Amino acid sequence: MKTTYREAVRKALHEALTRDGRAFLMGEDVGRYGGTYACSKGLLAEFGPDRVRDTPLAEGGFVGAGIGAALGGMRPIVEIMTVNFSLLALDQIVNNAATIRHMSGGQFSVPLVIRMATGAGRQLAAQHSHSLECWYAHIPGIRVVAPATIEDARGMLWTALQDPDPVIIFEHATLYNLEGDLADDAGAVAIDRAAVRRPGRDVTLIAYSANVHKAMEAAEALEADGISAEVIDLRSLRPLDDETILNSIRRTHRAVVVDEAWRTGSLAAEVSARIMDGAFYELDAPVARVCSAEVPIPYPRHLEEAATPQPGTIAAAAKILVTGHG
Amino acid sequence: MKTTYREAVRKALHEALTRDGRAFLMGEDVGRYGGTYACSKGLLAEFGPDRVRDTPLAEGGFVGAGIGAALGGMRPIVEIMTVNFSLLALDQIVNNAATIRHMSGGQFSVPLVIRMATGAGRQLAAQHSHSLECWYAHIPGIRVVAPATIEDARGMLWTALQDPDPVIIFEHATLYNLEGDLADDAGAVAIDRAAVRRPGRDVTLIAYSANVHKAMEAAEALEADGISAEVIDLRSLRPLDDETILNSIRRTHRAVVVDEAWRTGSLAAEVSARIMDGAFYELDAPVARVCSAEVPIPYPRHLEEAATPQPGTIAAAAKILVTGHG
Amino acid sequence: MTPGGAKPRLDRPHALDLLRQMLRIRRFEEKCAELYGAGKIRGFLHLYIGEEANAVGVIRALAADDAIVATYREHGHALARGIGMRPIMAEMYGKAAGCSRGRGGSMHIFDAATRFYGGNAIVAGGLPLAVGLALADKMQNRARVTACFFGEGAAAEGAFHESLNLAALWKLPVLFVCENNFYAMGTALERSESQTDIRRHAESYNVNGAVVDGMDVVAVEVAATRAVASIRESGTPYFLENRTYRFRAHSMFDPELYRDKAEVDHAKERDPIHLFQDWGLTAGLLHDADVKTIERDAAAEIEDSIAFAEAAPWEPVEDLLRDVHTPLTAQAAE
Amino acid sequence: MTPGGAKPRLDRPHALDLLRQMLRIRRFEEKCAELYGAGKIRGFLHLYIGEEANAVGVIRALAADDAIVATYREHGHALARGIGMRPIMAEMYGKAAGCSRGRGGSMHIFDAATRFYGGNAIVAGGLPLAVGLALADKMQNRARVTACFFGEGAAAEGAFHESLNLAALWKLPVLFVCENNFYAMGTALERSESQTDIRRHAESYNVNGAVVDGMDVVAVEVAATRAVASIRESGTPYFLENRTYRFRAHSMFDPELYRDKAEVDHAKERDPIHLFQDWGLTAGLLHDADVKTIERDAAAEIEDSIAFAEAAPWEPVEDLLRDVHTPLTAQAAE
Ligand SMILES: Cc1ncc(C[n+]2csc(CCOP(=O)(O)OP(=O)(O)O)c2C)c(N)n1
Ligand SMILES: Cc1ncc(C[n+]2csc(CCOP(=O)(O)OP(=O)(O)O)c2C)c(N)n1
Ligand SMILES: [Mg+2]
Ligand SMILES: [Mg+2]
Repeated sequence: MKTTYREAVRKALHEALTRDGRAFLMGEDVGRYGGTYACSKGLLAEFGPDRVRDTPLAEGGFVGAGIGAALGGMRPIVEIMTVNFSLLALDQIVNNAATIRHMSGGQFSVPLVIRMATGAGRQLAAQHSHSLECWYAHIPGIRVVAPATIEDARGMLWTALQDPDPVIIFEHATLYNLEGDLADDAGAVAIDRAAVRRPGRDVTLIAYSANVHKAMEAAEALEADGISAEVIDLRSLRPLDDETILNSIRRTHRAVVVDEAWRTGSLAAEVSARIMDGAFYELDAPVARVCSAEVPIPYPRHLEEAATPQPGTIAAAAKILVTGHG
Repeated sequence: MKTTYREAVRKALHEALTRDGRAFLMGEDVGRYGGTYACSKGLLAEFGPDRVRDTPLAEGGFVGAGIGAALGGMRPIVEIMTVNFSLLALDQIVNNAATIRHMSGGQFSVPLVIRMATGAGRQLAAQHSHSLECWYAHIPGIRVVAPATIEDARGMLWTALQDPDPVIIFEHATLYNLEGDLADDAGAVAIDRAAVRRPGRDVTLIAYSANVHKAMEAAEALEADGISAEVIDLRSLRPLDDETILNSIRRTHRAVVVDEAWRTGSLAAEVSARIMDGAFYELDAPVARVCSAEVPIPYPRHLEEAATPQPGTIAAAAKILVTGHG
Repeated sequence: MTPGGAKPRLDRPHALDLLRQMLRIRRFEEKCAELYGAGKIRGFLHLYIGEEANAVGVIRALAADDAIVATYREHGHALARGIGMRPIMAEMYGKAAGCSRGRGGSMHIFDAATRFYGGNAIVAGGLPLAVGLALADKMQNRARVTACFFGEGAAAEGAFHESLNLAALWKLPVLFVCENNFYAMGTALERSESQTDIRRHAESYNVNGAVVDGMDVVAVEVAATRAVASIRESGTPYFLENRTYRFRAHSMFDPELYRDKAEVDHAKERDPIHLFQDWGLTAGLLHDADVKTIERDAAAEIEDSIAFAEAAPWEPVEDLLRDVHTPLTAQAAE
Repeated sequence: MTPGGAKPRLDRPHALDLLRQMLRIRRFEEKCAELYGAGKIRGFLHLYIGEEANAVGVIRALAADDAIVATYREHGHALARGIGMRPIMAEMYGKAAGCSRGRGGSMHIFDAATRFYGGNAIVAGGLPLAVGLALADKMQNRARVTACFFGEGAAAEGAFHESLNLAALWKLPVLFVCENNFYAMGTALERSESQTDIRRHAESYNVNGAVVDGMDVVAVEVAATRAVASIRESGTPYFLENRTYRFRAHSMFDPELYRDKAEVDHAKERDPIHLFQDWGLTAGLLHDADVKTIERDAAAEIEDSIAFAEAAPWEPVEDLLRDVHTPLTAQAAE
């Protein structure tokens, strides 16, 4: 069946609301507006305003309320419109969602799912283009996933909803229009493992979310240059699937980590450090990182493109690793 | 002159308020209470309630007001009581303080200094023991420093205040009682370079803030085992001083990075990745990281100690690097 | 003493219970201060001494299946709620027998059995949780109330505003209890709020409320009972501002530079325990012997809890990573 | 039309200016919508069409050295403030000749010369900035006002609460202008605020305020003039709630599922430009020829700004890292 990433998200939400009476969706404009990215269009009509709940502009408040509702036996799916606004809810996520289980000595779990759009690429400038997945991946007590494909957009939510602890789902805003096939019986998928999206021999390109597609493009370009690139889609950002990453490095001996976050303190740094930890003696060259430039994302397209990872820059970094020159 | 870290901070604040009429201190309990850590004791009496300004509990509000006041020509020194509460102000820091210069095309600068206490070690449990310096070090547009010594506590503030852009100063809460000597004429210090606190040949221990002292202890213990450890105090967390780090690695060929943050996504990961970038072929062993365990910090002392870096664990990691075994 | 002047009809068991609850909180905390000095309790310790009437009066008005969200100053609430003094004391020690398995300490008392959701050390951080707990009740058609305690300092936080609005907008059964002790650490109310009449804020969200003498346990209980009845009937939130006073320092680190001893002494003249005890004795509802018994029982209970905490083992370091995530077994059992 | 019924005395230049300002904003934005369709403007584009009376009326009441803090829906404010249409249009294009050197785009118009502090795309994110700007003025004994514009949706954010309280507590010269267009994206006021009478909130901080017909430019100017006078006299903040309506979609991505065309059409009957123009014509203050001239001038100005933006060069990619930090030369010059 031909479909889109957006439609896959919508189907996943529909399934959640249908199968679990405790599940409800809440966030800014998820109801009447149909979701900023139209992911919840039609759900209000079907499930009513209690279960498809429009919230006021109060990110800290309604995320905290989601945590409380989870403590109270519900299975809230809280949509934060974008990662940019999630900063207003970060205290609730760090200090309540992620810690209540521990602080209570294991008495309470917080079965909460938070979804948010992330990333640059739509010329939305400095306040609306953040990629802060790395911050969330830093927090013990939560799980962080990033569906890059239509299957994962369709399948990760249900699995996340079964988790007794908080799960954060990052949807890159440029992916919603992604088109592709989805099996009619597509459903829940495992969320703890990375996936090899393309096998290769000479270098491993490690990415997540929208950048998986850029890495795939880069791999194709490299192929034309006679370089065989493996592409890993991290899928789970916390915990990271070291095994899949290290297995690949043991075969290719070289890695490029792609991350739309600013380079310093990116998740790419963590992946690089883990490869150092786990496969140092396997490496034929230092791990390369292709990240965003250290600048608030500028509005004009040519500058935004220059600031963020692109297939060309990924391929160039890989080529240098493999051939020693660009 | 014998003094304390706390007193050095107080002197620095006193100097700022004395020398720059545009400077003022604002934050929760900086005035009547004298500062949660007593760093501003006596300043209210000397400079009055306008310039030593107690704020309501409203971290986002008063940090944002600090940004506005900086735009309006003042030189605010905003104290956020601890990094734990800074999450409530993170939106203002990321989306305004760090970006206004860029978004305005260079028309406006934000000469703001934010000070905050950070870190674990006082049995304050899961919500009051964060070490989120790595998050701040991720943000383009701000400078981040961490004074580990009495000289730096005394001297970094004035330099930070001269910076036309936002500077964040992290003071580890366990340092305030640190005693030591301070030259009578001690004053401003450069804030952009790391410092070699102890020279060594076999391994480089890289740390910042309170953990510099733990690394120094570890170095002494290693000395007794015949291992010569160099200790680097990062001092500036953003930008990182690659040169000092890489120069050291080129001599010792081994590094242990110490960071009180949770391991995944710590600043230690960034330092490790940079060593990979810049000195891969110089390394005799993979860079080791000694960080906090991936658990919200527990209250009991023995568990808190087990969760955070200690001289013993640092020394052990270094020993394995140098000798191949513990 | 109460707004109307006269006490509502209290029977003897009721009066005894009010006194007993307040006294055992007081004596428990006095002992905690000692234990802090002795290094048995570490970290932050925020005493409730002087404010006991609030927890005792409000919590008596709650049903067993109502929920409580409290702050770092929550020993009184935990004891009044009926969490055992043994697990509370063990928690203060950081022992694995503590109610939060020792992981939380003084600021993070949790108890599933009594629906006690912490012990939150972020000022105003608990308010959104209370809103969510009430939302869960409403969505599941349960007639439960969630009582949320916080200080007047919390009223300046954005979370206060967002939570009051959500609770009012969605008509949720939350009892907001603002324990106004007139200081947030060293910051006096008038230096933190442009509007020192905090209930006016509640009104601005169309939330009903009342101001109560938080040194008068009976007045608190009467007001809270009314409030809870109003919530159960209307399903909408209610706001209590309890005017009270903290007799001790904010925490064990506070040199109290910001207020005069005279002011504190003046406030102590309205010690909630003395007020109630004197009234009870005068009214003939309580007798000197009762007070003695209560004191003796409290002392015994405290000694017992200390013995328990002292004897309890430390959690093994190997268990460090426990309770970050819910183990699979617990998941299956759910 | 105005609360009192009659218009205050306007002279002809004044009336001409009000109409001119509103019309050039309207025509500018209509053109921007076209340019968006043509791919010349990208990112988010939030039109102010229908709300022009607010920026025009309020900003006329400000002095040249007063400050403005606005939102992502700020083209009208920028134009009314006197920032040139050429640098604004170039900014919309993302050209280096833009007022923010093209880095910001539609949502981030900044201008030091007119003290225009953005263009803030985080809802309620500008309020604390306005408080701080006013604090700087107060501490430096400058009699300036900071006007802060935001939507009614922003009133639910914690930043609103914290900012109002700080401004009132510290007695700061802030003019808060809530442009209540009754929707925050697709969320109607009554689904976002338990208290739909937003001024009631301001009152709860002891901030004086007024409700204004935001479709009546003269009423807005009168109210703003009064508000600014009150601020300059008292040094304390003031709150205006301007009731208005957004005629277009929230942004170019909004399918407007949440409101009926009939509702929009009804609101359009009170188009601020028509209302004022009709009144002016009837009152004999304006003549048909004036309208024609204004329209012609606006069209010419817009064409000129487009030509300017089209001809302006892109910033070279090599300059990508500019303006993250203040260069040392600028520091020395300060
Ligand atoms: C968000 C946040 N900011 C600051 C603190 C530090 N702090 C702890 S208690 C306190 C005072 C709170 O006062 P109030 O709400 O009146 O409660 P009280 O302590 O008087 O019971 C402060 C500032 C904190 N814990 N959380
Ligand atoms: C903190 C935050 N949350 C959400 C958004 C997304 N968003 C942008 S505008 C808007 C609606 C704001 O409504 P209102 O304040 O009434 O202003 P209006 O757009 O009607 O002028 C929303 C939800 C945002 N920019 N910032
Ligand atoms: Mg208080
Ligand atoms: Mg609006």
